[in-house]
Amino acid sequence: MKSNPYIKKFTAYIYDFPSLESFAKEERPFEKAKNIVRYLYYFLALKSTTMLFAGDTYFGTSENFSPVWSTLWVNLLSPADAITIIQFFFLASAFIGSFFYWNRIARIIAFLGVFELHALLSSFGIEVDHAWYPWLFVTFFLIFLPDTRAQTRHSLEGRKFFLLVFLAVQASVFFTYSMSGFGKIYGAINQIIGGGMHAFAPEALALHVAHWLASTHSVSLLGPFIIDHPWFGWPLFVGTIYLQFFALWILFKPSLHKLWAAGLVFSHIGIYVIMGLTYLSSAPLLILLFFDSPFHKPGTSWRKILLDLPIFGSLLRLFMDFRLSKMKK
Amino acid sequence: MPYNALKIFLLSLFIVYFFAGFYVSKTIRGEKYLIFPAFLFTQVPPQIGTEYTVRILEYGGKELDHPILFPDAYKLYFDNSIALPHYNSVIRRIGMNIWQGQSGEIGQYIEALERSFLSKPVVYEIVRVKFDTIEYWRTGKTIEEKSIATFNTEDAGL
Amino acid sequence: MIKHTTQNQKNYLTRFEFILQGIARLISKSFPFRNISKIMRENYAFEKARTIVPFFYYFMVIVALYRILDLSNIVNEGQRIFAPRWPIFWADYLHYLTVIDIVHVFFILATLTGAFFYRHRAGRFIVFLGILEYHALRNSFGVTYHNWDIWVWIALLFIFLPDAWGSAHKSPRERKRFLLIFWGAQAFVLLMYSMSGMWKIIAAVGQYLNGEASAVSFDAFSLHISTQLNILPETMTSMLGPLIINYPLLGWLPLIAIIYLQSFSFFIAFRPSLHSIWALGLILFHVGAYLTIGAEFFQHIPFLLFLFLDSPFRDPRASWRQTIADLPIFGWILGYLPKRNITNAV
Amino acid sequence: MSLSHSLLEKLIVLFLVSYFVVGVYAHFYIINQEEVYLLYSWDLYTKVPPRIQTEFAILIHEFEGKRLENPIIFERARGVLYSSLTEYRHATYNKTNIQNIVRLLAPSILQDKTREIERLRMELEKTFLSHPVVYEVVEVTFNPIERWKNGRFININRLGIFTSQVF
Repeated sequence: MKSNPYIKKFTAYIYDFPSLESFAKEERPFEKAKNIVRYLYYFLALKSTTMLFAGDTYFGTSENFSPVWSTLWVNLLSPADAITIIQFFFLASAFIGSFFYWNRIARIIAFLGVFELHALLSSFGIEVDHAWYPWLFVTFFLIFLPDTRAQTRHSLEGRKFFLLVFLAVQASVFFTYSMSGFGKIYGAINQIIGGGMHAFAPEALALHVAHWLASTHSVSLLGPFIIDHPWFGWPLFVGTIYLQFFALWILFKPSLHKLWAAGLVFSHIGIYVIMGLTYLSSAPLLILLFFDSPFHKPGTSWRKILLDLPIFGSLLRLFMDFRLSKMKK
Repeated sequence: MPYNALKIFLLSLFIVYFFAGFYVSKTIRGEKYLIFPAFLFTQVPPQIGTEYTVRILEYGGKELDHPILFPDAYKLYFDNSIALPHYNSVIRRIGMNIWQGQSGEIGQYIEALERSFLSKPVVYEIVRVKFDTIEYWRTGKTIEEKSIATFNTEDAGL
Repeated sequence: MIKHTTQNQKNYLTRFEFILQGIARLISKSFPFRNISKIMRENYAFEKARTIVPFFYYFMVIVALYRILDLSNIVNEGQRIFAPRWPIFWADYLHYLTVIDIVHVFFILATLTGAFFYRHRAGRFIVFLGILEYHALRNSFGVTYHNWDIWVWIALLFIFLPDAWGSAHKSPRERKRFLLIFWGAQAFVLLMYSMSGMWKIIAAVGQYLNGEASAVSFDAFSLHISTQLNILPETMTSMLGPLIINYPLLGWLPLIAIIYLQSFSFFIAFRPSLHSIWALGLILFHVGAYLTIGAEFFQHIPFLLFLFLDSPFRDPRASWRQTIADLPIFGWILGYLPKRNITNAV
Repeated sequence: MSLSHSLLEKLIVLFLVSYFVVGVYAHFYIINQEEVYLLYSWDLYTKVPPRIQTEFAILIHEFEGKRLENPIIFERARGVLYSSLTEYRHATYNKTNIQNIVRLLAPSILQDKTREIERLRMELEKTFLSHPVVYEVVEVTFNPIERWKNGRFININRLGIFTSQVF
């Protein structure tokens, strides 16, 4: 089936991500990726120590302890023993991951550490723990990294594998944001069809804040300000949806990796300041994985960055093509 | 594992997870263990909203002088096994079914709600509340409150 | 790939080497001192150090973000006493709650600028201001809180890093200054541990001489733990504390190992082959200190992880025999064993 | 302002040495007054606590009308002096904590300075959650390990019994 030129042009435009082959040829992307993988495990090791210090502030009361299927073995012991065992297993697995990150078995152990910890945190009450999901996906995808002995020089093939899995790890973080953005847009379309208030209306954020603060009896720093000045909240809410929905798009636009990650970190700060929700657990992943992304070519011009912006980039491109064609005439 | 096979495998993981998440987001709780669609704040609350809430008339056998609505009663009479947002969705589910006349299917939600009372017996009403979202946050006043059902934990033989 | 050191670098090295050996001789006469130039193999070390430092600034952003979770504690502490330190001199004119908000927001914004502009000295200076303000706030509630000291000093030290990231093949002088500052940061971290170890040795000698229970006596660790746990209510205890109190002998060797680990830390700055093992040892010390006397001291662990676990000065080809030979005291003792098996390994 | 190479080198060595020297100074000469901000000697847990320790303490004999047959010591007296653990943590970790009050109250009882006793008693009883509380200021000598294991003291020197007034 001869591929239709328009489809080719469109996919080329979206997926104009140079093939991993070209990245694998150079030395720097692979070294950078390897570095970041190492720092991910170092951060995991640090989290495992601070989790220990925080002690039982993370674990609910043991009365409503209903283990999920992955911690069923816990029924043989009391919840208190389970907490201690899993905390120490998580600590040991994180340090094994930090020291032997180039070995797949160590990475599997590190994943199991996070998996059991998340399972334990989800075993109190019927609440599933959200904080450790990002790390669960990241450590899962890290398992697929090829075994890279630290000192050996790797074949082109080995580097390609490494960068592909690294891209998947980055994708797992942006995937959750794109899902969240998609959910808001999908909800907005339903509400527009159904008539009445929807996510793109100016008062949307003010209504969300008022409803959330009232129903959860909580307060926030800028919540009242947003409710009193709904227009101020309009660009913030639409901007957050834009940032979240196009996250996966930006995965294939490395020039925007750092700015987009910083934008998402700001959105977390905004959510805390406006809604009073402290959801920071994916911020370290955004920072470690995207602030020094291996696929980012140093010295990309501002023009390239603007052209890569979703929607605005293509509008700018159309405008420039239009101006070009007018000048030619 | 050849390169392209790994590529397709990883891509398919994301696609499968997307559809699983999308499907799970339709359930009441909106998520399942290990499947988390991250659909948060997808429905913008309307200007004039109707909500369902619980009003406690009698608690631990004692008649309350002035009945307490759920948001205030949450801290006093409920153990925190269920987080606050999920109480709202459980109570909304009860209220909607009663309002639409299918009070048959609410058994499991009533049971979940009554299991979390700190002590029994409890007599409570399901109340349909109409309010202006912003006004309710500012002053707590509602436009109209209508009780649509009354329950006593003793009747259900719990 | 390791470039041989040219003539002009040779005399630079001997001068620097001379100063450092002077200090080492000052601190301890008897200790055989290693040759410094080995640790300064620029190319390989520079490439590595160049990738570690940016992550120090990325990590600062994470630290700044997580300070939001600690806000409620700081607000409570502020109600009782609020005596602002000199870095937040401007706090006298404002209510302490606004001061807390300003310091936290400024800290986050400062570290975010640092994450984007760490290549420029101005960016690094702003990060230093951010952490200094937060550190001052954290110390403005009567009791001094030294856990964040290390972040302030290292941020200050990194201001003097040359802006060497631009092109890869910077002049050897630039690269050496970069490595010098990086090594300074490592040495500073280890110096803090050595000071702590030194006081323990001095106190141990003093107590031993006048017959009291000292660090070398069998029940020393359980005395530490029981004194600490006695002033806490019965529900607040530690995981391993009761075990060591009931069986004091279990705590004997660990306490001596901790003192050894701490006091020789500074010498490890001159033995890059030991960096990762020593860092692991110090991290285990922090975890052990929490599990026994409940000391919550995690602010140093990021430095042990980032600066030492994969130290740029570690020679990747170093054999483990040579690493053991570097061990303070043990390596020294092994030195007197029949020379044959050690020399052929190096 | 790019520092010349050798100057930078000396600065680092100077920085390390001066931090060490000031640390030693901080240990010896600033032990009693306020610790110096940003400079520290890192002298944590240096001295091993002695096997025999003496301390001033409070024994609670009676509170909320209930008479206790074996009086409880201040650290274990939750429900009398503090209600929650966090409140306890704050009470003991800053200047106005109860152990400091007791350390001043006991000697003033020995030297019989009535005005000083009144002031300190008022400050102490302010922290009681309920009144009246019958408490006794004592000087206890104990082995920390034994005390932790079974709460026994080697000897209790009784300084005075007081009943808290409601202010």
